[in-house]
Amino acid sequence: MSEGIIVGIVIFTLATFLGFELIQRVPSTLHTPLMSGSNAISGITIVGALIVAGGGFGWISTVFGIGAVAFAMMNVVGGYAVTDRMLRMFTKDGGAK
Amino acid sequence: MSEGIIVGIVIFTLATFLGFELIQRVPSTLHTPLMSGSNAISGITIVGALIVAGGGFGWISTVFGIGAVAFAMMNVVGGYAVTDRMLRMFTKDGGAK
Amino acid sequence: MRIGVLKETAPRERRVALTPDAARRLIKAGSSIVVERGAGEAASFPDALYEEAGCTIGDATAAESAEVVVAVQAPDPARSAQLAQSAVLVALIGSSGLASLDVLIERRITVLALERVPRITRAQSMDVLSSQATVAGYQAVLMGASTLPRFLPMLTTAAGSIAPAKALILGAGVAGLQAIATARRLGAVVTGFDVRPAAAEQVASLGAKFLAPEAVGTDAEASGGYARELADAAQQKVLEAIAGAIDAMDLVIATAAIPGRPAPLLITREMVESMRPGSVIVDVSAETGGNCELTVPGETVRHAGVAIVGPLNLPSAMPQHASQMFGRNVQTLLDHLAPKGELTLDLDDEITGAMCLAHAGARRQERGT
Amino acid sequence: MRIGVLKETAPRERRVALTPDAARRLIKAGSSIVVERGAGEAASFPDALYEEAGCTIGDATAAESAEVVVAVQAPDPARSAQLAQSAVLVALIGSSGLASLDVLIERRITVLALERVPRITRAQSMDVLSSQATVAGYQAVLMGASTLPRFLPMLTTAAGSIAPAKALILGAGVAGLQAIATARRLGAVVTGFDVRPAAAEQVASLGAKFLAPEAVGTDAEASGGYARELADAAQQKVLEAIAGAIDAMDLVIATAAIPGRPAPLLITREMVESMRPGSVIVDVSAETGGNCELTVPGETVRHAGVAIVGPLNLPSAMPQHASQMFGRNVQTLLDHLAPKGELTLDLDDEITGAMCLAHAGARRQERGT
Amino acid sequence: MIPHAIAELGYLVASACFIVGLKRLGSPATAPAGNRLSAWGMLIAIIVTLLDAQVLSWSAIGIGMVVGSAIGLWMARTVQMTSMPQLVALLNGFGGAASVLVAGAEFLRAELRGEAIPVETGVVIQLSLLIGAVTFSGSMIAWAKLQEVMTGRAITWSGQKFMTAVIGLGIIGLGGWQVSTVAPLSIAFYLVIGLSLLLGILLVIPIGGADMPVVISLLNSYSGLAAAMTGFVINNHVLIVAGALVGSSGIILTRIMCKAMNRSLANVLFGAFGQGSPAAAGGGASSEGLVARSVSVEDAAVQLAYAQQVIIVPGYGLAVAQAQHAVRELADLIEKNGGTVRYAIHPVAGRMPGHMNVLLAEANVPYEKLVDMEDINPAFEECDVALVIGANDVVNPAARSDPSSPIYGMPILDVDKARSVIVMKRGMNPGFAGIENALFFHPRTAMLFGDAKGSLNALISEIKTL
Amino acid sequence: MIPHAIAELGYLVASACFIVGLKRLGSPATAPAGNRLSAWGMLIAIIVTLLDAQVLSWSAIGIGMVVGSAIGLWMARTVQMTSMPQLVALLNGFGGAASVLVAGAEFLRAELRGEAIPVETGVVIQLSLLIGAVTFSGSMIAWAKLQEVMTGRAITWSGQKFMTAVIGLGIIGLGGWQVSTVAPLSIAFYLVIGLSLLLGILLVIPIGGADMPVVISLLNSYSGLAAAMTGFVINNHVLIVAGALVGSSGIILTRIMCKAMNRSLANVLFGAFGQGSPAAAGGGASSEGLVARSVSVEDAAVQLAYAQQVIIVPGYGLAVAQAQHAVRELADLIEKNGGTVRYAIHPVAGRMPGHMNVLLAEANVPYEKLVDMEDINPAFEECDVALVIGANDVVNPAARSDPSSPIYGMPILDVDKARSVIVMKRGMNPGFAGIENALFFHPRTAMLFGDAKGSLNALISEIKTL
Ligand SMILES: NC(=O)c1ccc[n+]([C@@H]2O[C@H](COP(=O)([O-])OP(=O)(O)OC[C@H]3O[C@@H](n4cnc5c(N)ncnc54)[C@H](OP(=O)(O)O)[C@@H]3O)[C@@H](O)[C@H]2O)c1
Ligand SMILES: NC(=O)c1ccc[n+]([C@@H]2O[C@H](COP(=O)([O-])OP(=O)(O)OC[C@H]3O[C@@H](n4cnc5c(N)ncnc54)[C@H](OP(=O)(O)O)[C@@H]3O)[C@@H](O)[C@H]2O)c1
Ligand SMILES: NC(=O)c1ccc[n+]([C@@H]2O[C@H](COP(=O)([O-])OP(=O)(O)OC[C@H]3O[C@@H](n4cnc5c(N)ncnc54)[C@H](O)[C@@H]3O)[C@@H](O)[C@H]2O)c1
Ligand SMILES: NC(=O)c1ccc[n+]([C@@H]2O[C@H](COP(=O)([O-])OP(=O)(O)OC[C@H]3O[C@@H](n4cnc5c(N)ncnc54)[C@H](O)[C@@H]3O)[C@@H](O)[C@H]2O)c1
Repeated sequence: MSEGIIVGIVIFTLATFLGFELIQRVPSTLHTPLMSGSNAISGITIVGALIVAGGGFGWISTVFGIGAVAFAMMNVVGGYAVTDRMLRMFTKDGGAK
Repeated sequence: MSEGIIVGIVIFTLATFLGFELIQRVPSTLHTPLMSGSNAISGITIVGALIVAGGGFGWISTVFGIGAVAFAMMNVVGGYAVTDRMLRMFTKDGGAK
Repeated sequence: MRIGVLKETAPRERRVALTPDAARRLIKAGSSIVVERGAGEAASFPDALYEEAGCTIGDATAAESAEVVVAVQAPDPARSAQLAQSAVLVALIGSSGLASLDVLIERRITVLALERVPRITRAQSMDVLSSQATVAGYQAVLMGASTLPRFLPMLTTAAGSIAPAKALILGAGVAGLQAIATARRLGAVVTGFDVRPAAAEQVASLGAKFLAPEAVGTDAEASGGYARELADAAQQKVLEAIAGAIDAMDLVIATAAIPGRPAPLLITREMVESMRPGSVIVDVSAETGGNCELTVPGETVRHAGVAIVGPLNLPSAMPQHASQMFGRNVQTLLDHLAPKGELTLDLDDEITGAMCLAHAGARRQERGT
Repeated sequence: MRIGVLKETAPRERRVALTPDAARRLIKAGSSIVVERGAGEAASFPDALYEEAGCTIGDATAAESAEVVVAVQAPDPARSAQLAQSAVLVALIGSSGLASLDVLIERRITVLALERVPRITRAQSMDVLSSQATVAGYQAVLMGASTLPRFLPMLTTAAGSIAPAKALILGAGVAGLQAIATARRLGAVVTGFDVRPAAAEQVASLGAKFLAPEAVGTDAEASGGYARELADAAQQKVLEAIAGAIDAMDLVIATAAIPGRPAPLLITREMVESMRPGSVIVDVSAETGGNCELTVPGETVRHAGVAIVGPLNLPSAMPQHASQMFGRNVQTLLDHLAPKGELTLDLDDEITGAMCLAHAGARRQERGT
Repeated sequence: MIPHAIAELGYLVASACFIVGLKRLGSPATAPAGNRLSAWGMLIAIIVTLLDAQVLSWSAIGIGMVVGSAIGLWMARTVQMTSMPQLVALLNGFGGAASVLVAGAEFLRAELRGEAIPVETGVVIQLSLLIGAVTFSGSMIAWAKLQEVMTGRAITWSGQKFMTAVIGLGIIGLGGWQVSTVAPLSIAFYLVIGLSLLLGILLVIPIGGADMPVVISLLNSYSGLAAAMTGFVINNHVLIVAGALVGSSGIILTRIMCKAMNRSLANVLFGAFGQGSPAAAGGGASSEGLVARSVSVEDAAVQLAYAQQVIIVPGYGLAVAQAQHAVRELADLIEKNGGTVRYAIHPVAGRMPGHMNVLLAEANVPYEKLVDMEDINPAFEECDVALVIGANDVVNPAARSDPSSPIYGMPILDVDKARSVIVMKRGMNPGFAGIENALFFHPRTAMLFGDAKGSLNALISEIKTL
Repeated sequence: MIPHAIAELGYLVASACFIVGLKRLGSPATAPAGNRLSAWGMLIAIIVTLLDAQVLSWSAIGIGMVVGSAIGLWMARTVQMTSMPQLVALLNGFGGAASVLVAGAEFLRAELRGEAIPVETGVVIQLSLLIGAVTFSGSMIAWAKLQEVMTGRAITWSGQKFMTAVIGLGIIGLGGWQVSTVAPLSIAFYLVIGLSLLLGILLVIPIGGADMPVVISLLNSYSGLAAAMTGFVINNHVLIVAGALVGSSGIILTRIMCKAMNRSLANVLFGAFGQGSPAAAGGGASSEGLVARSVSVEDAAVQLAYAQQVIIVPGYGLAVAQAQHAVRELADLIEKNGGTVRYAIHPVAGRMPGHMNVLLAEANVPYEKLVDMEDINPAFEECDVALVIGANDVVNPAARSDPSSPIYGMPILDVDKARSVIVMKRGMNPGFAGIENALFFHPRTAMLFGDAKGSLNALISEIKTL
């Protein structure tokens, strides 16, 4: 098994534990924003997409790449934007607490 | 900068974040046990010590190694044992809560 | 409809059947009201207030000649004879009122007895028994507390510690519960007693202890939450239960009653003698004979250092609010009788029917059932 | 020491200077006690209880001839003449007692006036003014509440809602504070008033509102937390403050007093007339002239629908506990006078000195300072 | 081109941004900042990538990015608040799709070049295809259900479970095959994608509309895993970190959401099969008729903590539970959180005239907070939460509506007009009048069962932790 | 010899054990299990290492392990509970020493072979030498102070700060020199170690004995860092993970402990210089004469939460604060935690006879819990905490002891006999009698300043979180 994969697994494990700890108790008003916020983060695939699309490994890859970039970008941009919108309206009333 | 170091840094960062999250609020009765418990963990240097001591890279290393192993071992064994003792007595009364 | 408010003539009666406030509401609903001069004086409702409210102040005859005549207690036979033919009389008839009943029937007057308002949630706002019992329960405790040579609350002072007084409330009906609440307010340690099983929870709901008579059985509860008379065996159990507790009590408020029957006997002479000198018994049921063997209605007798107070017409001791509540009851009743300001007697109505003692010259039902 | 307990002769006086309980403690400390026959009757302490406690029951002379004679109120001159030569008399002397003072001096009797116990923390357990004022404050509210034709507490019922009664307590001393506490217990909305700045916090500490007279100034407070008489200007301010609030009140308890002076006038005729019919004023200070212009000591007068009660000797309305506290005060005082059971009069003692009106045939100090 | 080390560190910074950002998203005060921070992280990651990776065809990238951003932004802007959840589902699906495409591209590249695919790479490629595809199709269904493109109700048929199982096995089998035969197999490749898509659909279809939020949160966690797998495929740490973060935190969030809706994750996922769990029933209350909806203490607490106008309706039950002090404490707490609390006192609440007054006076509730029926009734429309504590007859709408009812004609408190109602009772027993109460089955009513005092204390400590 | 991959995974498992174990250590219920888990992790790590690393000289290892384990076990067994903190300090020091030795060995190996040391390796070696050495010497000092081998009081002298700074710079300089000149430099090496040891001493010496626990916790966090650095040196992930965990969680723990002792980390580390912070004063109260010791809400809360016998002494202040309901709530809470609560009512507490009765009755405190002075006074000896709320004169020992006092001879509540006393007041103002109260300066007395109601509510929510 290549060193790379192993390192990957170590990192993956740590990040997973971290993820479990990060979020403890969330008022239900925040459930949706939190969900879409972390969803936006999962748009990190954009990195992969860019590498593939930019790599120019033949047309299929490129086509796939462009698609991937587009999708990922929607996820990223849309995700952050909409989360921000939710939160802004939320801070109006709930912000009191 | 070697790949190894970079990976190390990544891992280090993640573990550090994790450490920050792991412990939230601790009743003061647990402060000492927790301290000595985590202290025992820091005895992980034993791994390094073993490698050095066992490596047979000339006598100095070995001497150092033996010392290292001894020290680390004290830290590990002593640490876990004493923590266990504290906790056992603690569970008697505090366990109620 | 034209309503006449009579000035009470009975001794000790300081209440009035309609307060200016209640009158105002009725007038808004389209009625006209004649108030006998000085009807509200004793309850500190001077005539002026009635006039403000839009009533006309008249003499006795003016009030008597109204279409609907309201009073707290039924007018005596003489007065009853003055009422207009086939008018409607709304008042507490009680046993004292029976004397006038024949006269009233003979004048074809419709007699609505306030004490007969059914005990249903809907009718509670017309239930003068409830409202007046509330006043009675509160007053009884005040009376007891000021007669008692002791403090009710616990007091830790430089001059020694005062233990809280122990109070026992017999009968946890409306009056009884109110007495419990008031006694607790004043800091007494309160125990409640009743034969109705439901009462236990109600007493506890006021934070007081409940003294359970062993195995009186559920048959003690009749319709509408009233109690019925007990079989001798049960009665014996009840007496034992009370005897077992009463000797430790400083203040006893007895409110036990059974509609249409003399009040049950709950406190015997022996019990009184078992109590500490200085203790006080207030027998709210004095009017119906009293729960205590030694009670003399209308007087305070002392026996073996124990004072036994037998108040009559307790609500009149607090005429202003007693009248206010009485008036509100009467007003809601009248609203019920005359939905759109015009009197429409429907004797099949659950409430009106139950209240009606006499109508169109005929006596409608046996009393006390 | 030999202690004699007199039976009170003053009208309306139902208290007794030593209760069986207090007597027991003294006897344990080595004293012997003679109790005049029936001394405790009125306070529901029958002679039997005293005998149980180890006292001997005797006739008047037996009690009078004791070494130390205790009474609630100073014996009248005739009785004073019966006391043994150079005995010690412990009682409330007050203004009424002054009549007997010369006789007592002439008999070289040491007179210790209970009302002169200094207002220091140490002496609080001997302070009958405090203990009796406590009773008075509590009784005053009960009296007011049962005179009032209204409820004190708020009540939401099927017969309409009853607003809580508004009570104003004038003078936030011991009696006043106790009155505030009791009125609040009964559910009234209470406002307290006093000229001593310190009173504001004390009233608030009972959860009541404080009505602050604007700028009376701190000079109103004298030593021992007593108040002193006010300059006219200040007095004017006080009256304005009260006038501004009193018209909304249902119950007023007036306890304002200034030691050795007639009670300050706080309620004028106009104020009374500004109040609603049915309201009640209880003037606890009636004995010293009353805080209300219309007060008639010992009577209940009605003016413009307002009842003004002028009770005398309120503590006697609750003789059992009043005596118990009084007795405890006297007992601690006697323990103080006779540390090891034997009387040792030390007139330089902060407490004894302050109390002593006459000793060895000589009057010791001017009264009322 | 920048030295790879720098790129790695850049990615590390990005990861840190995600971590901190995600944490901040967890509490109202810090959430907006948190979101912005993680957005920065994303930007850094993208820039680093563009500098690091040897980009040959900028055009391709350009097109993709412009199109993607444009559409994304447009959607985010135009969607109205009510349909936020759908949007999240949609975007989530896209994330999954992206993973599939990336993994796919890697696969195809290998195929194109006729390269062999090392076992471990093979495994992770299969995984990211599977998870990505499931996420995609699943999210699409979720979206469709919420958008009411298709029915929101649970769709089930016999043999559904079996079918799902078969497909699952099929995918595993194909995956295994591909991995073992190191050379790329297009059939396997396309079949895996196809079957995974199908699997996603099968997993979400049988779940009722009410549970969609939970499902979406779960799918969100999947999309994180997918990203992480992609990270393994292209051996990139930031993907692994970010992916794993989303994956695990997503699970936690899902659990929290389930708890808030007081149902177990299992019964969300198989709710449609294992019918009739309280909330499931609650979801379909209106359709299935008279079933009272019970609510968890946590949810009730959140509701009260954020409510502006609260009206407390005490009844005999409050007295029985002797909970007067607890209720006052709760009221104080709500007011500390900026809400206003009043008590609606019904004339006949309790068992004696003034029963409630006595109780509340004992707990020192200021008189001015006790409001009579006539005066409070109009206020119910504006009130966020009406908290009915052990009251029953006095809030029974039958008194208004049902002439046959024994209490018909008695004036009652118009609790049912409130925006939401929480009723505290021990069970479904009737009150004094002994009649059923329609209020308890009102869609806006939630029942908090248990002794009033206990429930109140639970609420209090719960609110304090919020 | 096992394949390295397996070893790596073994290490990963170990890391996981540490993570979960550490988390569990955080709450009483799970702590023992947590500790055992992390012990298992350690065992795994050791075994994996022995299997993985090509061990040539088992003997060396054997000796070290046997000796180390034996001593460690012996110490752990024999130490008595009171001197636990010392022991922890000692062990912690050993951990640091080990790091130094390992890093040292690596350095010496390179030197021996005349190999060059790559920059990054150089850096991490320097770091682990520095941190390890500081941990070691610092811990030793801490141990000495607690063991009273040397005075526990803060030792300071002018120019101390300066000296520390110089040494710090020296270390950095030498380190930099070593790193830059790639070839190993023994002088630099030994100097760095020596100076670092000195630095450790200098950092801990000026800190007072009372603050040692905090310092130890900080050093513990250092030893974690040292381990992590060692991990970099020998490029081993489990060391990095475990080390970093301990490092960061140690910091958090330190902060928590500071909070519990309500002082800032800064003022622990430089407390000795910046004298007179409340707790520092508290520490030396007795020596410095009349300084009241103030206590943090957190500490008071813990005290009350675990107390068996609590006596509450209400006074006028309770009335002024109108805190009667809060006090009752607190009492209920304590009883829920299994303690018993009684109220000691002094005859003249408050400003009117029966003042306290009125208040507590209002809050529905059952009468039987109110105990008269004569009856409660003997009980104070057995009571764990006497909670004095706004009382002053009635608990003033002067009444017993000081004939010159105006209240001499008045019977008082013997609060000063209690095992510990917490007094709630707004400030140091006298009471009605206007005299100072020696109770407040009693060694067992802690003052909780602030309005009684506020403090009580703070206590309540604090206890609830425990
Ligand atoms: N006010 C008066 O003067 C008076 C006098 C006599 C009769 N009434 C009648 O009493 C009724 C008063 O209405 P209401 O709404 O106040 O009370 P209610 O209608 O009697 O309902 C009380 C409810 O409280 C619940 N409950 C009982 N104990 C509880 C506990 N420990 N914790 C939580 N819930 C508890 C019961 O349901 P669960 O058992 O399911 O918990 C019950 O349904 C009216 O019908 C009125 O006519 C009034
Ligand atoms: N019981 C009676 O009948 C009566 C009558 C008259 C006088 N007295 C006298 O009153 C005294 C009673 O003794 P005590 O111990 O009850 O009271 P105290 O000696 O008067 O002391 C009360 C203490 O409470 C503190 N305090 C005030 N407000 C507070 C708040 N909001 N929160 C927290 N603390 C507050 C004050 O200190 P801070 O200002 O520093 O907070 C003050 O030192 C005795 O001397 C007694 O003789 C009693
Ligand atoms: N639903 C309504 O509208 C409504 C209105 C008012 C009262 N009520 C209910 O009616 C019931 C009785 O009310 P009430 O006060 O007018 O009754 P009441 O005045 O006729 O009797 C007072 C109490 O005496 C008790 N009693 C009778 N015999 C006794 C005995 N031998 N020993 C001890 N106690 C005895 C009765 O149980 C009753 O509780 C109460 O439960 C009350 O809650 C209902
Ligand atoms: N330390 C002790 O041992 C001790 C014991 C008992 C009482 N005290 C204190 O002594 C003080 C007075 O006690 P008291 O009740 O015997 O006093 P009091 O009976 O002589 O007077 C009653 C109250 O009337 C008030 N008053 C006088 N003139 C007034 C006016 N013009 N307007 C309004 N109010 C007026 C006084 O301020 C006093 O508060 C109180 O503060 C009490 O706390 C102290």
